[in-house]
Amino acid sequence: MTELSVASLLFLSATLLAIGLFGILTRRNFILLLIAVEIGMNAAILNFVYFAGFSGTSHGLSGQAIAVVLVGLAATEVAVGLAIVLALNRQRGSINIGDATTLKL
Amino acid sequence: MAVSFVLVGLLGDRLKKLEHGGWVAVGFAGAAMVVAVLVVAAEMLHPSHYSDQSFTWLQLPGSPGAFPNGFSLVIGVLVDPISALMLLVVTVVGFLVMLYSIGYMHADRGLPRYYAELSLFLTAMTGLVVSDNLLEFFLFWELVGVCSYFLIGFYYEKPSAASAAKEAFLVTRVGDVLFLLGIFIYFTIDATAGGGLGWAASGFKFVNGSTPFLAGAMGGSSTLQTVAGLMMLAGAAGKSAQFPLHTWLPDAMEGPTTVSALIHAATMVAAGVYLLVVASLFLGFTPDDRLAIVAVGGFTTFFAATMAVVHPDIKRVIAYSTISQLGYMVLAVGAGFAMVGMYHLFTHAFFKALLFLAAGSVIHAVGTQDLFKMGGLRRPMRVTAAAFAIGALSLSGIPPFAGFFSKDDVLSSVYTAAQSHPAYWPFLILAYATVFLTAYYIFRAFFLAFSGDKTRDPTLPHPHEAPWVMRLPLYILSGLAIVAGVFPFVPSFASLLSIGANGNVPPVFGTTDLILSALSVGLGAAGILLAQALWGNGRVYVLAPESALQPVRTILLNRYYMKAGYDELGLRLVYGGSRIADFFERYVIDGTIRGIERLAARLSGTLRQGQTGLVSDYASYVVAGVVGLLILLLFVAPFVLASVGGP
Amino acid sequence: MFETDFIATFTPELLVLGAALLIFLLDVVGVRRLEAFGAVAVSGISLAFLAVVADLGFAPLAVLRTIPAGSVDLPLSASLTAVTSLGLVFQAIFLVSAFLVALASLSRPSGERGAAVFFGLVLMATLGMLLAAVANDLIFLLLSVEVTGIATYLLVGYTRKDARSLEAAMKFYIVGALSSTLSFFGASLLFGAYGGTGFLVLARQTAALGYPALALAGYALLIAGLGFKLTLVPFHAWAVDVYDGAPDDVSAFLAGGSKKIGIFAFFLVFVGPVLAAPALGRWCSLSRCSTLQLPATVELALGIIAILTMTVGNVLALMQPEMKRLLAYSSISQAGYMLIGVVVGTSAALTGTTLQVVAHVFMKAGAFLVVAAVVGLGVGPRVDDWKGLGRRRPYLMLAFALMLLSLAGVPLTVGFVSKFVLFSSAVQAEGWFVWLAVAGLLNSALSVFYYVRVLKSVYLDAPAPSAAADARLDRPIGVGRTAAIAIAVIAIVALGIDPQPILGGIQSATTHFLQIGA
Amino acid sequence: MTLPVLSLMLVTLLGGTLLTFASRDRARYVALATSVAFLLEVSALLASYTVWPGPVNGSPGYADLESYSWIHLSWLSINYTVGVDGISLILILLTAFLQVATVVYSWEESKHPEAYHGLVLLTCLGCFGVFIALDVLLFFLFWEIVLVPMFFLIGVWGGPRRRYAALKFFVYTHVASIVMLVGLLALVFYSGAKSFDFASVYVAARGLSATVQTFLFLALFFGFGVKFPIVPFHTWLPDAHVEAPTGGSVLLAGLLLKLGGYGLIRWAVEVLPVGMAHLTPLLYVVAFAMIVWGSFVALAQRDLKRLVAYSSINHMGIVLLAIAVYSQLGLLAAVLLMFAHGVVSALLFMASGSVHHTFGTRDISKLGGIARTAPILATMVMVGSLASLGLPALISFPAEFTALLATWDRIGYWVLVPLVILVVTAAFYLWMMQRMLFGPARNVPATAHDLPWYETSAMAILLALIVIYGILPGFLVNVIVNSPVYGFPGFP
Repeated sequence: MTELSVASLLFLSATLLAIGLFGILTRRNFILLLIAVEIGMNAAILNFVYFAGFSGTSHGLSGQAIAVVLVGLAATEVAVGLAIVLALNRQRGSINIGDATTLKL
Repeated sequence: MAVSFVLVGLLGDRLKKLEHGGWVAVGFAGAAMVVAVLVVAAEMLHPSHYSDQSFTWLQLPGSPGAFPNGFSLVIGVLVDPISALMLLVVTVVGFLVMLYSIGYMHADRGLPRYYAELSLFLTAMTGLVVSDNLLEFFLFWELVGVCSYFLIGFYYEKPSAASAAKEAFLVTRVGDVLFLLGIFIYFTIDATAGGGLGWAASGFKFVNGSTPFLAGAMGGSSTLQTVAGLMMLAGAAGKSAQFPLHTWLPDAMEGPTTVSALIHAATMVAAGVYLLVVASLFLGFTPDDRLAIVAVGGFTTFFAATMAVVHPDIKRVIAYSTISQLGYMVLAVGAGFAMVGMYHLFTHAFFKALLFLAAGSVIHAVGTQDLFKMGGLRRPMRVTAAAFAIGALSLSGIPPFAGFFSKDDVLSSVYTAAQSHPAYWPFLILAYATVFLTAYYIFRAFFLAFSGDKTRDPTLPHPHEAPWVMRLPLYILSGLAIVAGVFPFVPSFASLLSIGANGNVPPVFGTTDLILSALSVGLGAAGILLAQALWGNGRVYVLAPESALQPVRTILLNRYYMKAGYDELGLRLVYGGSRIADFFERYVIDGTIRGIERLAARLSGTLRQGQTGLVSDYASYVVAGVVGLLILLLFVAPFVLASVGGP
Repeated sequence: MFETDFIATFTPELLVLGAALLIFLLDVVGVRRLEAFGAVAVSGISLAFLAVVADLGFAPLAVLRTIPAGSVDLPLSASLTAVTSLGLVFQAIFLVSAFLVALASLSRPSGERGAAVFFGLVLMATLGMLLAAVANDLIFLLLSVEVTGIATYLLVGYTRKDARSLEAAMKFYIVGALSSTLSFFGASLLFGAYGGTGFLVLARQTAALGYPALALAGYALLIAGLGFKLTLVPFHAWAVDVYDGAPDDVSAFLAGGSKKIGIFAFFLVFVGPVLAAPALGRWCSLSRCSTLQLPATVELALGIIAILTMTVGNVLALMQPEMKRLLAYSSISQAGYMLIGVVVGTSAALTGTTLQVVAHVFMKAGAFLVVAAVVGLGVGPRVDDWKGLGRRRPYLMLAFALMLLSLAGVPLTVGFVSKFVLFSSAVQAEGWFVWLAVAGLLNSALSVFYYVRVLKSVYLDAPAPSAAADARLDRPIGVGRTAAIAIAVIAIVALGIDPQPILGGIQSATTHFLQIGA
Repeated sequence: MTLPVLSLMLVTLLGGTLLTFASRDRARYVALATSVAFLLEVSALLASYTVWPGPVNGSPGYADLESYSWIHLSWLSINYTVGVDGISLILILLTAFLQVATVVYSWEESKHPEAYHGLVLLTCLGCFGVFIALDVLLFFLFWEIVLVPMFFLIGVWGGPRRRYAALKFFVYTHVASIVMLVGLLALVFYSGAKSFDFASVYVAARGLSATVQTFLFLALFFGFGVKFPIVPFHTWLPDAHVEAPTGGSVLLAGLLLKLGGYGLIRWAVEVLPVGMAHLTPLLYVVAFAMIVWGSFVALAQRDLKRLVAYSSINHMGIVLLAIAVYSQLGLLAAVLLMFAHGVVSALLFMASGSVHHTFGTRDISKLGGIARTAPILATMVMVGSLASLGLPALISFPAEFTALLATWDRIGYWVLVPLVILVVTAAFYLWMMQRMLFGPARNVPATAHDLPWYETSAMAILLALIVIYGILPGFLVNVIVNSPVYGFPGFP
């Protein structure tokens, strides 16, 4: 029962991560990209929560604690991302990452 | 020690090029001659091997492996009867030619160079003669070669002279290289002969006391020794212009006539024969070697004579004659009578130098070498004509001139040898045939040049007799060409020529089989008469165009196409090969390199296309990397590791 | 008691943090002078450096404050941080890179806006690096890396005006965020597999449990996440654009400094638990389990990445016409060399890699600082624009040439010594590691092409006529920058001639480091 | 209490080099002073061995040994170890002579003379270092140092295709040195040598298996071979020579090629005799290829410098052959020949340089009659060529003779290959002299003149060496033979 649950939950988080990655790869809109990053991050957070729950003995930091820290981190990251979006938008009037390809080769 | 002084003295005069330096050079050459005469006198009184090794050139300590006794190269001096004799030849002719040059070269530029090179030549030649070991011999051998190179190319602005010099160097180089191989082989023979202080350890010396170092190996018939002997022959063939390395000598006539007389008639070319003599005395030949030597000598004798028959150039006629006569000497050595070869060398040096100097006197007077332009020179140039005639008679082997005695000895020694070696017969016959040819061609030249009333080419300058510095050598050499033949009848001189202790049958001076002598004299006389008949009194014999002999004449004039063949070989094969190599070098090797370069550049360019500037692409690389890693770690690696079996 | 310990343990970190806070404070109170911020930053970094050196010097290198060597009996929940001597060495390295950048930045235009932000962010990034160097827990490590990451994202775009640097910041951010996602996901899988994230936990549990598939997947994701930082192929593509687009001094900091955090993270994650774990463990793929050596697999994967990284970096640099991008590619290839140490995993190899990191700080940061100086003189970004500078600015170009030669690994430079030690260690380890050395050496031969191309342009080619007349080329480049470049050059040559003083220290540090997990 | 003689000499060179770089107008004087000082030091060094160390059996022995710890880790022990034996002494002597000659020859160099002379000195410094280094790393370090100045000498002062040539030179030799380094490192680590010192590597390498020795030797052979340069990795050489300035060519042919030979003897042949034994056929093939190829391609060249460059390949082929036969005699010959070739090729390259700037071209087919227009120059070319084709009484002869004798001693009639090629060698030199020196004068520019004094003096130095050591090779042989390394029991 537990085995199955871990596997299925892992499958869920892996799917989340895949969605996040898919978003990062395909979206050109910076805001959507940020959301995709968040989704990916959440997959990791979710994992920590599961594993903390299923693991009998936990050494060191507990999964829940890590999850909380990561939520904070994700927020910070997004904040930074937004700052960059704003600057980009002010500078170019576009938040499409496809427009920012002057640096290449 | 006395002879060391000669060496030093001659080296010294290279430095002093006062004015033209000619007289200085003459002086030193004279001094050398005096010393040589003294040496000969000493040897005549006490024939002995005097050896002095004063200077070690390079030395290796012995080691357990290949050279248990070590290895050294030494510069030393060996005076013995043959070297004394040779020394006499070299210095006497050298001195006379130097003297002659004062007059002959009078108007030329670059005289200091001339005398310096000539002096260097004499130095090297005397050095060669008194070498006490094979390596030293080789060293001086090469040096005389390079002097010859310089002197042939003396008129270096003439392309033909520069080309002839190159040719001479190259062709003799072939022989030299093989000679060097021969030295190596003797080195091995020594190592295998073994025992005691080795030949190599004592510096390749010829003699140990008075027995040859390689005495133990002499008289053997191993393949190695045969090959070594053949290599000596090859070296000699290069230097002495024997078939098939003879082509350079006629072309060497591009040099001043004095040079031709000294180097390309009397001394340097004789060094090849001298090498064979020395080798036969100190290193030993196998029977197979002997046959090869006889074959080369005998064939060359005839072969060169045929070419002399038709040639229009006075110097080249004499040059072919030189080759032919050197063939006689080689023949004698091969027949096992090394000292007979020496004897012929001795007389030949005088009469051939005489012929050349006389020819030089003619050329000096009329400014051309073309026999067909000359004619009627007897009256204005009596001394020269007489000198030429003496030389020619001597060459033709007419008694009592010097050439008669020595040539007769050669023929009889070959005859003697042929008794026990039937394979020698054909070459004896060739040798006799050559006696006839020799007499014919040299008198053809004589009559063309001197007989008749006037020169055939009226544009030539009015001929005049040579100045005294040129005449004096002619007188002396004429005298020698007459009397040198009888020297061996002086007992003490004969003792010089009879060093036969080393496995050589003593020569048979003068004790001629009268029938053989008569045959040879008869053939010579017949040749002279034929020449007189065809060319005497200013006549010019013209071969009918439709004559069956015409193609023969063409072949002879073109020297059997051998030189052309060699040139073709050099040009097509060697140079062509080198062009191909060069092409390969530039396009294949370097092309490959450039190809790799271009490939790298293209790879770089292609890879850079991946740097699109679009961040999504970068992210996709990351994701692809992750997927790849997952596959590698989770799926591929287990199987790989399982198949490898783990560490 | 706790406080003194805490302060004693984290003196360098606190000093840097303090300096950063002071700068922000000064900014708030209205100080606008770049020199002031710079001075605070430089002195803060210097003090921190002194503290690190004092730590290294006073405490014999074998002594660890939090975890004694070889103590596997310690409670596994011990601590988030552990000060190892190798960590201190890396702290010193990070501080030196920050110091060089800060020192050089003193010569930036005095009235430049955002100076406080710049220095403050440099200090914050440095703080993250310092913390990473004392991490004893995977999550702590990743968080520290994240601190540096966030600071550097902002640093790249701090001018907020320049389109190129904003673009660079955007790319940096996106790939960075993706990577941190992957890292954390990987960490979560390890957590799931082993029930903890402390390095000692990982090591202990690995010994006990072997390598479940979950852990393997976790390691794969971590390679990607940390490989981003270290610019390993194929996680490298951002680096070129970012180094190119970022303000020049920031490029120097990224290439010379923040990137090095990656290598130490690799040490902690892959040399500690993975490579130092007992040789035989249970190996499980998704389908089956066997008892094969896992480290070999990870080693192999890392080895492939190392070779790929150096080769791709060098090949891409071959034809690169722009100076900064060329240096960026070269930086990628250097990361490949560094990874050799992780793969080989012996004390010798770690020593080599660490020295390579030291060398790279001076070479690459130095080179970017020279680029910043030259660009500041009005020279264009392309290699061709540098034609003939060798005669015009002989000393500056001599410094640059030394840096490039050092990058190429020419003797008497530290770049040679570091590669020599690194490749020696691979040869010494024998086995297939020798091929790493061969690949590395061939790559350094390849790299010579493009370094020499630059030297040729600088020294052999005639300058463009317009450049010849350009009086701007003769302007001074500023005291701070000169000093920073001079320090780099002196270090390159001095360590190239006699590396023994620091090599000895590094060796004992790495030896000790390897004993921790054992 | 002995003086650290070799280090002092190194310091002399280093100081001189730095001073030369620093002095603007007086650079050539500084360079000359340094070179002369170095030559005097070398002479003093040679003179100081009134009693030669003499053969020492068993382990390598060196004179003036100095050793200081350099990098010392638990697994890595590297020292600054220098010392000399006969082989290095000869090559050091060569270095000193060539240095003086090059500086004198380049007396009027007008393009950045301080840098030019400084780089010349630096090259010589590197070569000197290579010859005295007895530690793997130290050796490699000096080896690499040589590359840098030579790259600049070719690249800055060279001919029209100088950049290409400089790059090609650098890349080839650098790749080779990297393979060599791998080989050396593997040698140290696989043999388990206690330190990077030659002595310990030498002893430890005895324990290596034949297979390992063979592989190591192969790597080292390639590494040293490219400098040699072995066919087919030789194409950098003609390009580098042709494009290099005269001084560069002189050092390149005179010294740099010798590094390959020296390295091979010191670090491969001595250390890995078993590996060498397995690869002897390969060495022979390569040596013959070099001899034949160099000579044949030289025959096809029209550019004088290219011709001399290819003849260098031919001569270095004979050096390789002499090394390959692996005997005391062969070793002696190889070292002698390296010295001889160093001097002779230097003379020829100087002469080529003079031909070029006197007549404006080096194309042999366009030149003619130099013997008339510039007799001194013609003499130099002539003596150089004759020496190069192995005329007795000139320096190459004793060396070539011993080399060929050693070859005969080992491989018998194969010696015919180099012997026959001697004729081809003679052919291209004679052809060159015939076309260029003799015949009517052609294409003589109005400005043509005979050599200026400094070029004459530089060449005269070499000429003197060629003649003196040609007549008295005993001195050189004595230096080589009475050195410790010569007594190696490993050498049959």
